[in-house]
This record gives sequence, structure tokens and C-alpha cells, in this order.
Amino acid sequence: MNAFDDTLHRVLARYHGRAIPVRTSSQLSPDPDVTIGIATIKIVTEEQIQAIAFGELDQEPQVIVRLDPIGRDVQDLEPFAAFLGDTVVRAAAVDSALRLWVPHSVTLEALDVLGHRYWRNQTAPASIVRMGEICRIIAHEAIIPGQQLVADAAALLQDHVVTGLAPLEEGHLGAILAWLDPTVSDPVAEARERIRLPASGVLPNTPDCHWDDTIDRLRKEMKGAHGARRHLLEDQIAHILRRAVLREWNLLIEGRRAFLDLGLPSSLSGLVKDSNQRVRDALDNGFFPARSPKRLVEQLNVMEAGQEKSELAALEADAMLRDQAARAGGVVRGEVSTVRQNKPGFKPCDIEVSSDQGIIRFRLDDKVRIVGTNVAGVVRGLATAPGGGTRVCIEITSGVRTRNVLTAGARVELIREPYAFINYRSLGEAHTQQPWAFYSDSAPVLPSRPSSGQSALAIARAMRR
Amino acid sequence: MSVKGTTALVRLASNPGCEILGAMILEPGSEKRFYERVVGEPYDREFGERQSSKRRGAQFEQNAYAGDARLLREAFASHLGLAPDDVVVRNLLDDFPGTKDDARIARLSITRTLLKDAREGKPAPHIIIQPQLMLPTKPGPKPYFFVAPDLLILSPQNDVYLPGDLKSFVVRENELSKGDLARVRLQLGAQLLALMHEYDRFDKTAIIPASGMLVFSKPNGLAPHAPRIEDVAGGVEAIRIGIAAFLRHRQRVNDLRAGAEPYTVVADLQPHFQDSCLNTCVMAQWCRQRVAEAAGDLGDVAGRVLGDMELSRAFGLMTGDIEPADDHERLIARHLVDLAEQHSIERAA
Amino acid sequence: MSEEIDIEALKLQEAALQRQLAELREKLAKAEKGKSRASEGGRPLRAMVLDLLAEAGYPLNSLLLASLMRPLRGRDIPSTRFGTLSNDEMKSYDSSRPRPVYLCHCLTYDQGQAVKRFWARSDWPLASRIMGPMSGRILFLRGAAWTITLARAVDRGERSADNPEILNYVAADQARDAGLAVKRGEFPYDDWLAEIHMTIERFGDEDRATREKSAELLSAHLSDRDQLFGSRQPLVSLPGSSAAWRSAVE
Amino acid sequence: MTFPLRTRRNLADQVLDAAIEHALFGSAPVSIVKSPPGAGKTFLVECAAAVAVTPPAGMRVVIVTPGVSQLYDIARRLLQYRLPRLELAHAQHRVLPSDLVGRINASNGWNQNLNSGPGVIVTNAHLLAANFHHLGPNAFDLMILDEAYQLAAGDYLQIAYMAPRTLMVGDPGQLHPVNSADTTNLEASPHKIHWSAPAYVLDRFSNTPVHGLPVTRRLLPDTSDLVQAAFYRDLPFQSVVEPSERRLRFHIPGLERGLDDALDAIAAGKSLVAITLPGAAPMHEEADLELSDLIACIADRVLLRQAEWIGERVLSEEDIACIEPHVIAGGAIRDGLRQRGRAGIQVDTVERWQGLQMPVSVVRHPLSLPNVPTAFDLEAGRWCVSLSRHQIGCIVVAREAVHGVIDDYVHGCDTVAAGARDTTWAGFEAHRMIWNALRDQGRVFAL
Repeated sequence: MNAFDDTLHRVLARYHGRAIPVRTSSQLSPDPDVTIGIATIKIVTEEQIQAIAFGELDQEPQVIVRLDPIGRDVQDLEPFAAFLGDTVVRAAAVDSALRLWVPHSVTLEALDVLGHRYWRNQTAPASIVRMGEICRIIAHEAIIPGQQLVADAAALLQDHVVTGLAPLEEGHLGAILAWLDPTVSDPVAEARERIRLPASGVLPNTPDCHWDDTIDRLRKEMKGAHGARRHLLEDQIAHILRRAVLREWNLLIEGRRAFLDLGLPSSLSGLVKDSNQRVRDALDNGFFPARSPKRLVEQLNVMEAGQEKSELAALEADAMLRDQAARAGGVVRGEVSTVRQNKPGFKPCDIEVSSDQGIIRFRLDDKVRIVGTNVAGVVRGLATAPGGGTRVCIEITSGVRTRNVLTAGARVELIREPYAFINYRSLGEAHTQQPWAFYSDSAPVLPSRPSSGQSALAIARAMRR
Repeated sequence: MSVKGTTALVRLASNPGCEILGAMILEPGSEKRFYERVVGEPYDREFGERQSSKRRGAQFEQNAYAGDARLLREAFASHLGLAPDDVVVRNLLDDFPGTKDDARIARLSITRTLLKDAREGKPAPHIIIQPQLMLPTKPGPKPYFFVAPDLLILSPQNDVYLPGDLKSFVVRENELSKGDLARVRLQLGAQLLALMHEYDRFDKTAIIPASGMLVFSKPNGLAPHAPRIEDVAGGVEAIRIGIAAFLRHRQRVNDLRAGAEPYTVVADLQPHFQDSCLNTCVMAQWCRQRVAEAAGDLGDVAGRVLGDMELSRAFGLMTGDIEPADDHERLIARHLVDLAEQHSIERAA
Repeated sequence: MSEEIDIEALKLQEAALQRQLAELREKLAKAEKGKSRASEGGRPLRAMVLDLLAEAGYPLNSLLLASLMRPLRGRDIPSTRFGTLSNDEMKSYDSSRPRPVYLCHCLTYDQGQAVKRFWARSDWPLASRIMGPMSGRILFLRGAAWTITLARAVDRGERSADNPEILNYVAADQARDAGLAVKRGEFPYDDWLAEIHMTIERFGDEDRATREKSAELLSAHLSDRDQLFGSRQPLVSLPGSSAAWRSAVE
Repeated sequence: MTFPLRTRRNLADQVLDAAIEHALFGSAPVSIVKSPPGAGKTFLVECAAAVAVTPPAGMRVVIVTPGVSQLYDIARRLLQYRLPRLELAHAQHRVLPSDLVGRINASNGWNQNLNSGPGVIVTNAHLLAANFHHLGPNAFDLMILDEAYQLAAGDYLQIAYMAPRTLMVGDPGQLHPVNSADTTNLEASPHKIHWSAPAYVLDRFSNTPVHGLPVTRRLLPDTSDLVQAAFYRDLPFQSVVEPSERRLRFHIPGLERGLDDALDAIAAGKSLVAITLPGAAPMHEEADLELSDLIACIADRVLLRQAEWIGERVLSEEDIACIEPHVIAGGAIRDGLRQRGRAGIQVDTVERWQGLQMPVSVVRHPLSLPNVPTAFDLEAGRWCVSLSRHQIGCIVVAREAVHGVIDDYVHGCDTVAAGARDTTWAGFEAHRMIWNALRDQGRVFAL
């Protein structure tokens, strides 16, 4: 959405005192059978998790509070490790995809750091190492465009609605929620009051809620304390951390509910399949970060393919996005003016689509698809109509039996087919061949070849017709 | 936390148009106190660096400097083209510890000697820890900023040093938030500009590449990543623009205050509120009042799209209660009406 | 709303804790005072530093000295204390009553300026108090080696320490800082020492040569006082006089 | 031709000879030729191919192009040579352009009969990668990467082993491979596989032989000097164009101040000028319609005034390029041209103009926008392509606000990943240098 439209949506949202949806479809597939939530509280800058709430989203979460999160002892993480391990096994057992809800991206970062710290830690118990590995798999999948494993409540709401706040303020999940809660009469004031306390997986530290400083001080005192006093201090720390992490958990639950209440449909089966496959492979075979050239190229290609597929899936499902894309020629809307098909229902079949659009981004030999159908083809001709508009000639390559659109007068919307092809076999071969430019630290020295000694220009000149 | 030294320069570069910031830099004492004296109420939001951040920062530095800066020698060895054991380090905190001005000035003097030695081909350390530089803004009150990079690293290509900074925050692979990236690059920009001034004092021919180095922490404990070489030409220029703005603000504040403390003239100064102020400045809420009820309250972009239009006017254009005054308003009105119509239909549906 | 109530409750508990803490700190302070008197007979820092230097035989860094005071003497020394110690020592040198030995600083090999974090004794030859380019490394390694030797001696019962366990950890930290393999709870003193001595040998001769050469020059140029506390820093002129600001990149 | 021009051309010919000699007969497995706009890199590729297939070399040569349109162009050029073998392989679903049908041995996909004995095959990287099982190591004796700076290292990885020698020829100042995905983490990797193939190789092997073509045969000296200083600091080159061969004459005198002044300035030998429209681009539109219309008007006006390339021809619609970075604004320009009966004038994005040349180009200034410029707007490569397509004259069209956008710009320092070269800042510096030069030389004509 451009700056002008975005601004007008904000004006409208401010006027109505409610968030305004900017999508008619969801970027997220429905929750699968195995869906869990995680909320964390980390130590600022240290990035160590000091409290975690986790569990099924329709139940009270389990909570771990860590009295000494910087210490080496990781026993206190065992319940979380067990939960993650069991969840993965459960999903495999019922052959379900996984879905992890987090309140915002900071939770994911905290999990990734946790992963980095334990996935190869030889002194940690196996369950903790596996926990680290699962965390890394989750965080890695989360960076792939179109992935369907991680649902980030704040990001999803930001992508699907606009509020009457400044965009920067929408980074605060609590602030967006104020615009989605009908019981809030003044969402501007309410949102800005909420922003005083962070919603980013850290302890608040304002003059009226200085939990971070308090915990810091209590931990110092606990070092020298024993017996009853130590217990008192531990209770104090646990009490604050529990309240803080439950506050994050409740934000997660409310964020998810608010997003689901938007009631946006989705048709993302391709993305779900890809995402599930990647996650399943990693969970079964282990996490191996890309380091070799071949793996790096694969990873980049996976991300590029994900980007392309998710953009096209969104376009196909979302009329509002197609409106925007049509203005830029990414979608071509028009009417089937001619159908050339000698034998109905069979190839060869060519159609011509007349569109009013002056701007279209198709080129000859582009593979295209008719939105909402199984009809696909290749652009074989492009002609500008005298009064503006364009005529697109398409050789239909699949779906030739789909009469309702392969009929003169049918209204159609054309989009480009995603390329999104990753040639794993070719990359595998390249890895086997180990070309020096990528796999060696020094360039080979070739035996010089005898040259005619003649100038290249002279030779070329002599060969010219 | 006061707005001094590199922090002040970075803030100026990020919002050169803000006169309030100029006054804040001229005011002795903390930013929070400045707010409280201007507003007359205690500051009710989080303020200052968290204990955990301070502690980690200190530990990260301590680790990096320990054992004649063993970790730094290892981190910079390949950049310097030497074995870690052959890298020569000089920690100026050994020569003159402390944060008071006399210690800074002593370290400044040593730093200047070392910069000169290197240029003259005399033996000089490959890494200088806790050097001190100075960026003049003379003449006038606050005639200079102290700028203290964590490190100066001798460039293997020529005989000049480049600034380096240690950042204790965790970087997993290479992910940094845009805000952090901008801040650290502007810091390097300020350090590089100060370094240019130091060289300019004794050798106008010295060519200092527009780059600096950053050492982040790996996720595991306090181990440093390999140094990132940052291209900071844009940062240096932004800092120069910030300093030029400071000189203008300083002049304006001085003209107004007639010897009184800078905070006393804030009401007559021009703030330049932008969204990012909400994350960086104690005065943000106060300055924001100036755009309350106007389009700018919906963010920087809305401020540019609608100019200084009152929100009530935008609402009026949408409901038809206000007649558009010109083509621009007519167009806005038309789009708003369409949008309102579209969404009321959706709601009904 | 319930959050505010809860915060109030927390504040009350917090206040209670602070009271308890204040009492405890008072007790602790008294206890520590008594203890240090008992162990040190209230010896001043100056004397303890002179002893440790004599025992080490090399200049020591104030950070290391501070970290050794606690395990060896049960004393916590704030780092600022060394700053005043330095000033006191200069004053006493300038006073009419001379002392047999003074605490003094190492000097830079080129300028003869004080390196204030490195302490030495006035009765040592000047060459042993000079800091050449590599002396920082050598002195760190010698300090580390000496710390490990102390820990080993305590471990073997050859000498006493106020807190042997902490002394071991200080030694392990030094070994880690020197880049040696350190496993939690293991203290292979002899292996550590062997590795450290190898590195010292690598740079030792060159460093000694630099220091001796510099000592000759500095002893000829510096006054006796400056040979102990360092030559004066050159004056730094602060801006404020020039007509206008000009960027160096213009 | 003047003596200095001849000397420069001879020097350029020597570089070309040396580059080909090294690449085909030397001991380095990869050599790189950096070419400024219009230096004749395609001609170099032709010469290299000619030498390679001729005895004693007698090589099997594969020429790899990043896109299919370049592939057909190269094929057309090579058809002018008597090569022992000239083949073309493109994807299964593609249809050969009609002008090539029957003139070249073309294959949809790979077939076993291809690449047999000395000769040349022209294709692209994906097709080779898809057919690796037919090809294998050293299937070719020489691989020539045309427009190599547009080929991603990741694509090169999959074909690098197919020839023992590789000659990379490309323009380092123009657009590099576009990555739609976030490449932040790759910037910290020892393998910058998201970079272009030559940049990747030079990053890992800095001693790879590099030859810089020292001339441009397209740009007139005034444009050439500015473009070189702004975009090619590491690649010195000079124009070898004889200004007397690139003169424009208008048969109909101009009447409109500003607009016609700019066109007359081109006729007077200033090959790069700018026209500004008062005010700033409107915030509320996806395209600055007024500016788009002005671009159409200028293109139309060149023809209305019967511009003639002296000694060549009177210019027609095919001789004018409209270069617009944004697709939607491009549509608006097209509408304006259609309304003026000039539908034959081609309007396209910068990406599509890369590699092409026209006598006259009309270019929308990328910073003539209502918003604060983004990394996309400031990208140096895109601006470099826009300013280096013209053989005679380029008219940059902008809102007057561009003066302010450039004067008031403060760099945000947050557009590129940690450790990456700040291409956004480099782009801004190029913009500032170009605009200030136009302003200082009195080449900005206000309407």
C-alpha cells in the first residue's frame, strides 16, 4: 500500500476509533491440530531467557521462572525442553503440521539465542541439546517468506490492519489490540498509555513499575542470602517474573484471538506443504546451518522461492492486493475476446484476452495462470490496442477443459506463474564437482595454450561475413 | 544519562532540525532532569540504560581487554595480516585510568602522540585501547565534544588508524535492527570525524578511509565475532550536518537565554518531532503535543501526505461537513469518502 | 487495575527487604572490619602492595592487585583507592621525611611517562620498571604466572591464604586470559605455568633489551622524582580560541 | 579522427587483444573484463569467440547470457561471422524470434548433437544447470559470461565446472542481480553467493586478472566524464566518440522557453541536460502525472521539431527512449505518448533498458518523488544505466524539489546490512555529483 492510501486508512481508523482491515485474505493458514504458544521474558542485552510461559493455547500455560538465568545450571529448563520434545513427537505421531504462536518477534529472537547456546552444548543434557536444536529449527524456518510454522501475533496484525496510531507505535502489540477491542472507548489514549510499559518480552522498568531494577537487586542480595531470607527473595523474584511472563502470554492469547476474529479466509496449501516439509526434514534429520556454497545457494533459493510463492498466493486469494497489483500491471484483468480451439476440451488452444490496462508486466513466453482456475498458459503475443489497453495472446498449456473461462466474453484475471524452482540435483552435482572458485582457497594454474599470435581483431575481421 | 559526547552527536545527526535537542546538549546534567525542569513533573517513563546492559557492556570490554587484549588480538589478526601474538596493543586505561576530564585529557595527549608516531613511521601499537579524541565546535559555549572510541586499529594499507567500537549486544549471524545499525554507524561516523580533526591538526595530507570497525558479541557468552568493517562515509557526513545544526541551535539558544540556563528558553525553541523521537528522546511526548490533533500525530508519513492538516478537518472532508478548499483537499475528500464507503460495506457484510 | 494493587504490595515487601538488607550490611561491615584487623593487623594498603610487589619481583597491575587482596588478605579494595595511593605516595616523596622505599609506577619506554596501573618499587632498577611495546603482555604473563604459583603454594600448604578457593579462581581467570585451556574446577598449575613461561621466553629477550636501552636514556634525562612517578604530560590546548568551526573534511 | 581519439582507440584495441589473449591462452582459469557503457563488450565477446574457434585454439565455446533477450541479441551478432558452428539453446517453452528462424541451429532444451567440435553455443545458465547430466566437467573448452555482473554467483556455481577457462565480461557500474529475499546474513558469510559472479570471484581471489576497457564508443565526452567520475571511480575511461559524428539538428526552431532551450542545448553539443517542473511531486498519486506528461511531451517535441542526426537520419519514434524507474509512472508516460500519436516510442523501466542504446533518451529523475528517497531511488546502478543509454542526448526530467531533496539529504545509515558496502550512500553521492554538475554547468532548464 502506498503512503497516501496508508495515511487515509489511518485517518479512517482514527475517525471510527477502530482498526481498519487492509487485506481480504489471511497470510496464515488455519491452526493445525498441534498448535502451541510460547512467551518469554529475557534479560535486556544479556538475551538470556529468565521466564517462559508455554503450552496449548486453550489451556493455562506452564511457567518456568529462572532464578539464576546466567548460571550454568539448566535443570530449570527441563520442563520446557520436555514440552518441545513431546510436541514434536506428538505432531509426527498424528502426522500434523506444527504451529507456534508467539506474541512478537522478540520471543523468536530469544528462542533462537537459546538455540544457539544449547544446540551444540556438550556439557548440557541431551534433552536440552534437543531443545536447542528445535529452537534453531523454529527460528530458521521463521525467516523463510511464506512459512506457516510460526505465527507472530504482532506482525500478523500489523500486516492485516491499520490503526489510528503512527506506524512506529503499532510495534506494541498491546497498542494495536486497543484498536481491536470494542470495549475500549478511546483507543488513542488507551494505546499510548499501554505503550508506557513494554510489550517486547522484557521486564518493565518505569518509575511506577521498576521490576527490572528490583529483580536485579534481589538477585544480588540472593547471592549472599541463606535459609528463610533466601526463600523470601526467591519468592519475590519468582512472583515478579511469573506476572511479567503471564502478561506476555495474555498478550499472545489476545493477539491471536483478535487476528482470528478478523475472520479472513486463506488458501495457502502450497505454502503449508513446503513449510511442513522443511520443518519435518529438519526435525527428523537435525539442523545444519548453511555454510558451504551449495547450501548457501540452496538457502537463498528457498527464500526467494518462498517470497515468490507467498506473493502469488496472496495475490490469488486477495482481491484488495489484486487491485493494487493491477495498477502496476502485475495482474491483468480483461475479457476473453477470442478462443481458438479446434476440438473443444483439447489442445491446441489459444485465447486472446482484451484488457483496458495500459500497464502490463507480462513479456513474451511468460508462463501465466488464470486466477481461481486450473488454466495456465504461455504468453505468445502482446499488442497495444489503438485506444489504449492491451491484447494478450495466450497458448493454453493446461486446463484446456475448463470451459467457463475458455469462452469468449469470460472475465478473467491473469497472473504470472511463480518460477520458484530450486535445482537441487544441479546444486548437488556442483557440490560433487567442487569447482575451485567456490571450494578452493587458491586458483589453479592452467598450462598456457599456444596462440596464433595474431591480433583478435584481425582474426575477427577475417571471419566476418 | 546526559546528552554528551558521541551520544549528542549521534542524536543531532538523527534529527538536525530540533532546537530543543540543541538546548538539551547545552544544559548540564541529565536528560531526565532537563525534562523535569521544562515540564515541571517527574518523568514517568523508562529512562537510562538498564543495569543488565551496563553490566554486560562492562564485562564484554573487560574480557576483550584481558590478557593484553588476547581476544581482540585474535579478532583483528587476520585484518592486520599478523599472527595474534605479534599484534602490539596499548591500553591507555593502563596509562591513565578514570573517566574524569583530567584522565581524558591525559589519554588525548597520549593518543595524539601515537597517531603522530605512526604517521612518522615510528613504532606504534596496532591496537590502541580506550584512546581519546576531541571534536572542536569552537568558538562558543561547549567548544568541543570529547569522542572516545573503544579502539583505534592501525590500517594495514597505510599508517593511519581507524576507529573501532565494541558492542556487547548479541548478534547471531548478522541480524541487527535498523535502529541499532544506524546508531552504531553514526557513532563510528562521529569517531572518524574526530579522528580526521586530530590528523588535520598535524598532517593535512593524511588520507583516512571512510570506514570503521565493529565487534559484536556472539550468542554464546561474551565471545566476540570477527570484526565487521563498516562503510561510514554517509555517517561522517550526517555527523557534520548534525554539528552544523548544533552551531545554529547554540546561537539561537544563546541569543534567547541571555545568560540563563538553556532549559528556560525551550518554549521559544522549535522542536522537530519525528516518530523516532519516541524511542530516543525524553522530550518526545512534550514535543508531540505540538502536532497533536494534526496529521503528524499519525506518523511522519501522514505528516508529509496531509501536511499540517488538522485531523478534525480530514474527518470533516470525509463526512462532507467541510468543503474542500483546493484540489488537493478535494482529492483527499474523494478518496476518504470512497474508503469510508468501502469499509462500511465490509462491516455490514 | 489489579496490576497496580499488586505493584503496591510488591513495594511494601521491597521496603521490608531493604530494611533487612540495611541491618545485614551493617553486621557484615562490622564483621569484615574485625576480620581484616585480625588477619592483617589493620595494615595499610601501601604496605601490603609493597609486600606483594616484593614477593612477585615484577611490576603488578592494580586490577590484579585488587583481585588478589581479597583471597590473600580478605580485603576488598575499590579501584579508586589506587588513585589516592598514587597521589599520597608522590606527596610523601615531596615531603621532608624520606622513606626507605616508595611505591612508584612503570614508565613508558619512549616518553618516560607514568603507566599508572602498573606498580613497582623504588628500590628496583629503572630497567625493570620500563614498559616497552611488548612489556604489557610480558607483565600480564608474569603476573598470571605469579598468581598461579601463589595458588599452587596455597594448595600445597606452603603458604596460607584468606580464601584459597577464590585464589584458585583468580588463578584460573588469569590462565583463561592468557588463552590457556581451563576446565571448571580443575587447576593444572604446572601445565599452566609451563605454557606461560614458553610465551614469556618468546618475547622476553627483545623486551628486556628495549627496556635496558630506554633505561639508559631516561635515567640521563629524567629527574629522580620523574624516574619514579613519570615525566610530566605535554600540555593539551583545548579549543575555544579559533574564529570559527571548520570541518576537517572540508 | 583527431590524433588523441585515434590513440585512445588503439589503446582500447590493445586492451581487447590482451584480454582475449590472457583468457584463451594464459594460465589463469578466470579472467574478468570490466567494461564501461558502450565500450564494445559485445564486440569483445564476438572477437573472443572468433579467436577461440579458430585453429590452433579450436575450442568448444559456450556463451552464457543472464536473460533470454541478450541471448538472441548475441546470436544475431554472431550470425555475421563465419563460425564453424553456431548454435542456440533456450528453454522448452520458448519460441525463437522470427528473424532468427532458419538462420541458426536452435534447440528447445539440450540435445546430444549440440556442442560437437569447434564452435559456439549461446545459451543461459539455467538451461546448462538443468542439463548438467548431459554436460559434466569441461564439457566446453571456454565459457564466456556475457553481462557477467548480472549473473548471480549462485547460478555460476552450477555451471562453473563445465569449462576449464572462463571469460567474464560485464559492466560493474550497472544493475547487479536482484535478490527479493533478505540477504543480511549472507553479507557476513565468507561466500557472498548473492553477489554477481565476477564480484564473488574477486572477493575470494583478489589477484584474478582484470582488464578494464578504457573507452566508451557510445557516450559523448561530456556525459562520459561525468558518468565515469560518478559511477566508475575504479575504472578510468574516456570517450572516443567524434563529436562531429554525433550532432543533432532541429529543422523546426523551438518556441517554448525552458523545454526548447534544453533541446537546443543538446543540438549545441551538451549531451546531458535537465528540465525541471515547478514544485514537488504530489503525495497522493502513484505517478506524478504532470511530470509523466512532460516526459511524453519532450519525447514528442524532439520529433515535432524534426530532429536530425546529422549525416545519419531524421529521428523517428524508434530512436527515442523513455526511461522511467516506476512501472505505474511508465504507464502514464505511455498514455501521454499515445494521446500524442507517438505510441511507437518505447517506455520502459531501467532494468529493461540495460544493455540497449538510443540516439536520444528522456529520463525521469529517480529523486523526483514526494517521499524521502529510499534505497531503491538512490541505487547507483539504476541511475548509471539511465544516464548511459544515449548516443547524442539525454534529457533528465525532474521536479524543482529535487534541488532540495539533494541539498537536504541526511543519510540514515540503516539501508545495508552490517559489513556491507553502503551502496545507498554511494548512490546518493553519484546523484549529488551529477545534479550539482548539471546545475553548475547551466544545464538545468526550469519551466
